[in-house]
Amino acid sequence: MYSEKVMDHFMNPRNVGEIENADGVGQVGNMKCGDIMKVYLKIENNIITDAKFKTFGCGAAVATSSMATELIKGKTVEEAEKLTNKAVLEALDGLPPAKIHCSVLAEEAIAAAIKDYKMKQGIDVSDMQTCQGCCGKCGETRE
Amino acid sequence: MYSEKVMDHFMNPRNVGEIENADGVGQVGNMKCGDIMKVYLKIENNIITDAKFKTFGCGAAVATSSMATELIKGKTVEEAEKLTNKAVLEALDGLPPAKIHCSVLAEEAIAAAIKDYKMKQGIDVSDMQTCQGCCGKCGETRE
Amino acid sequence: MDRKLIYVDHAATTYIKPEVLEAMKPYLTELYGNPSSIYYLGRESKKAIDEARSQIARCLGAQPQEIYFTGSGTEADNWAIKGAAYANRKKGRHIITSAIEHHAVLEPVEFLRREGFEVTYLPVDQNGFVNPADLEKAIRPDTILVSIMYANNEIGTIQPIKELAGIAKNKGVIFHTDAVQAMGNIRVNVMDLGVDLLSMSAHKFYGPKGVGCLYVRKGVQLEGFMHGGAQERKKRAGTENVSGIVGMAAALKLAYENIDRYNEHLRKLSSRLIDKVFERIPHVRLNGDRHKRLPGNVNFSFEFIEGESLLLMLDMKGVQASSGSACTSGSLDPSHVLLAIGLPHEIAHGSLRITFGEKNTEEDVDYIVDCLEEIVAKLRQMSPLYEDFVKRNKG
Amino acid sequence: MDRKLIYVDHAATTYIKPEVLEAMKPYLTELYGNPSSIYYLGRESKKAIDEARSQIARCLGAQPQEIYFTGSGTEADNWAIKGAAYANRKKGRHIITSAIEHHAVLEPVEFLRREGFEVTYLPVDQNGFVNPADLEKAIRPDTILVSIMYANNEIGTIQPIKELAGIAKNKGVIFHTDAVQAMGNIRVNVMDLGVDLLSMSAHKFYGPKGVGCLYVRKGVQLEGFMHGGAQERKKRAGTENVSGIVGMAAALKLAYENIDRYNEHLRKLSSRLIDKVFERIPHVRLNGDRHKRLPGNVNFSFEFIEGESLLLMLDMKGVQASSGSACTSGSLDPSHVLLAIGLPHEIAHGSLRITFGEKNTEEDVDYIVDCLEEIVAKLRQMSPLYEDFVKRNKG
Ligand SMILES: Cc1ncc(COP(=O)(O)O)c(C=O)c1O
Ligand SMILES: Cc1ncc(COP(=O)(O)O)c(C=O)c1O
Repeated sequence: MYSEKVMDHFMNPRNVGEIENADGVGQVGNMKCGDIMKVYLKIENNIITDAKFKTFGCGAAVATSSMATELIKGKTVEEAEKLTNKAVLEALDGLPPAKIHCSVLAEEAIAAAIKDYKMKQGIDVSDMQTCQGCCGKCGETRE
Repeated sequence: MYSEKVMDHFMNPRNVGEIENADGVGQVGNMKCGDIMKVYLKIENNIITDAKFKTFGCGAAVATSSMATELIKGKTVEEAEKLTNKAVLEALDGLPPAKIHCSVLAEEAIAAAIKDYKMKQGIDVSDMQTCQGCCGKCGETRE
Repeated sequence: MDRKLIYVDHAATTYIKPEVLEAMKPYLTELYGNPSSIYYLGRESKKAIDEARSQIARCLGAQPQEIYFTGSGTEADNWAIKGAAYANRKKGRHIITSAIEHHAVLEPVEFLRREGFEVTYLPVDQNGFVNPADLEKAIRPDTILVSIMYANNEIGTIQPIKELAGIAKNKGVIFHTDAVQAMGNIRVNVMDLGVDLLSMSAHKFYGPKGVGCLYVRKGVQLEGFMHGGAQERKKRAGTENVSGIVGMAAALKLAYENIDRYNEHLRKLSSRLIDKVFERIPHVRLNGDRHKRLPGNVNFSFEFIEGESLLLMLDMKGVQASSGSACTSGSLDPSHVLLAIGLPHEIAHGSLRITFGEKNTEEDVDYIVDCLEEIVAKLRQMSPLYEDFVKRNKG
Repeated sequence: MDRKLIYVDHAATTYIKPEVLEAMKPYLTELYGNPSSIYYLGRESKKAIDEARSQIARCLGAQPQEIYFTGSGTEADNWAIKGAAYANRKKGRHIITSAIEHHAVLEPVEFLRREGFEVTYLPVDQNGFVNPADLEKAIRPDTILVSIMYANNEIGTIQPIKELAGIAKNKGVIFHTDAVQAMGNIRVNVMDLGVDLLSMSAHKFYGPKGVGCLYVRKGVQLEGFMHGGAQERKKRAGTENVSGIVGMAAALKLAYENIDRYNEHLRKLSSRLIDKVFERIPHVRLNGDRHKRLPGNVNFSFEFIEGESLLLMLDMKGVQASSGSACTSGSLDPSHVLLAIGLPHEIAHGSLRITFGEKNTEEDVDYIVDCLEEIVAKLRQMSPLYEDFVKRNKG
């Protein structure tokens, strides 16, 4: 069902945990969907120096959380904003069709954390969207 | 499917053949039914001294022809007239439900041959019925 | 593979018992005749399915002519429901079922609803029981069919089928029960129960996959479902799966012979698991009734964690178990059964179904408990819901 | 049993080839997981059916997503016909089929007729061929489905499916073909044929009984038939018969690999039988086309004798063959196929179908001819029809 990469990131997830006094925190998903992802970012000089997550969700949700936080560490905020679910998917050697929405979730959790960071910095975020609906739904239309 | 008795009478049918100058000949069944039975009787002093048959039909049709002719040999005409399909069935240790009609056929072929004999003797046969329809049909209602 | 394997998903499927496979073998090899053929090889196959039919009838307390072979439990359910509905639609178009049926019942019912039938779904209480009074009230003059499962596949709840069937009978309504999960665990007797139609599936009681059976009480009107050749007294077409049918009969016979011992074995394992889990893991609930449930069924909800993750981690430790959530089917919804017994979404998502079988041992139970303790802790450490919970309780 | 057995009824069913059974074995024993389960044992089963699906798709020239597993050829036919009719009934309610279809097609069509659909039965010529011009003429604006079998099970006639499917395609009508008899004898390629739906049944090509397959061209609208769980991409519910599916794929692969050699073998036997019978037995006719027929199919009518008697006597000599008449099914009617090609009743009743297989030899043929010569003579001696014929010819 899952690739070896997914299973590795699921069984040995990188970056699990919280960051005390994080510069940005984002949470997406809801209980009806069955997936909730929370991302904590430490950002210094516009560089993401640390990223951690907590996830309630299936194997794919955990693995994408792990991979997505790995991918943005050391990146600039702008680079992290450009992270797409496609990049996460590729880094994980793919996901089963029914699980694509999980990679969207990771993308959105990071976007939400960056939005939170920018708000704290007093940057205008009115043009940034964050997902509120059920993640599977956007996953289906996006992919 | 068939009892041993049936198979014996089918594989080694008794009384196959014709009787030259028979005293009574009867044929029942038709091609639509898939069974035709013809019975020849030799009758002396009201006793059936010989009976032969020819049958086009399934294993049960052949076996009932064989058994029925066996059962009437040596009997009086009146006794032979009383031969029922039930007696033939019992003598054969039964038949599958779909084949019951074959035993009716034998009963009717003998009745037809006796009717023929009586007619030749100038006896009134107006109260004797012979089957003209499809044999399965009467078989179903009789049994 | 040399990995440790502890199979505790017997409600999903069972292996074929060696004796059962042995009984099937001649019909997978030299006795391959088509039962409709009149020659020797055909008659041997015919004899085999006739004997299987009598065997199953004896187990169920039925007549052989009331036993019809199908290609699965799902087919038996489809046939029972659509067949009864179509054959009786002149009398009415109202069907009653329960909220916690298997999809093999719910989907045919939903198909009929789309075709213009009306459906009442009886609710269940927090342990999954249908209330007979609800059935009594739901039956209308135009009700033609009631279908209520014998035992639930997720939470193991055993319904009062005799009482429910009696209510339907009193009102002259056909009663079907999906006994797919009950069979092999409960000594089902159709005369005693008073049901009109009953479905089973061989692979749930150590028989082969791809063969089932529908009991049809004499006199019950049923439209055909599988139309075609004259097999099964013209009621169910298709060349018979001879080896499968023989296997099903052999498996059912074994099951009935050993049912008391088997029940005791399963009950011991289930109790041990329930007791140890409650002792060692906090924030867990048992779904379904503590007692009136299938002896080998245990269904837990672990708060704050999600079912698939739990299953995957159990799998990595060799434990083959199932979740109440339909995660694998691509659906995002949690089990309709858990929602029907009133679980909130976050708890319904974290369920685990363990169903024991013949070969499981107390050591298996202890190993599973060890695994669960470790995995549940690990997943909770990862869970934002648990984080919130801890923070709330601190604050 | 120590009796001599010559099996020449491969159109009724075949034995399972040893290589096929070998491929099935793991899934009858240790790899028993339910393919819907996400753990190791479930994934192994899932992998097995996915591989089987790809294998069958490769053989047929189809995409794996176009292959759906069923519980029999009959189920594939029922699904194709009822599924296409229900999904497209808004467009119209007219269905076209042929007079010589198998009951697995005729009966679902008859069911639909009772449900308010209209049916046109295309006639066939004296060799059993549908005339494409008849199809062309029969298609109406409200025609939604054409179902014409690839090869006939009684007389082996092979229809011009590509041409017939092309006609349906031109008019935008779904085309189904029952390829149950063709499969394994003909290298079927769905792309080349241009059919939308195609049925097969494993036990006709040395696979197991109780498993079939429906090819559904991408985009074809089909209502579900087996409603329930989410198996087969939610299109066909029921726990998969894993060992059966694996066996079907293995059998089909073997069949495709050996098809030319197999055809040659069968053709040689058939020709030998036909030639010798015509040489040695008078008043016999070959039903169906001499050339455009299944390579292993021979269907004779012996005048003046009845089929079941012939079969029984052949059986006593160990020859396992079949009759065109539906004698065993309890029906008194002779085969609808033989009547459709214009045989009078008395000739239709006397038919014999011999269908050769892999293991048959020229010695088998010679033995059969010897038996036939003896038995036909014996039965004619017993036949009142033959008596009449002889007397007529004398007179
Ligand atoms: C209660 C219940 N009904 C019906 C079925 C369907 O049985 P099958 O998948 O064998 O068709 C199952 C199992 O899958 C079940 O648990
Ligand atoms: C042409 C044809 N179609 C359909 C079927 C039905 O297949 P099954 O009996 O395997 O369901 C058969 C054989 O019985 C057949 O010969």
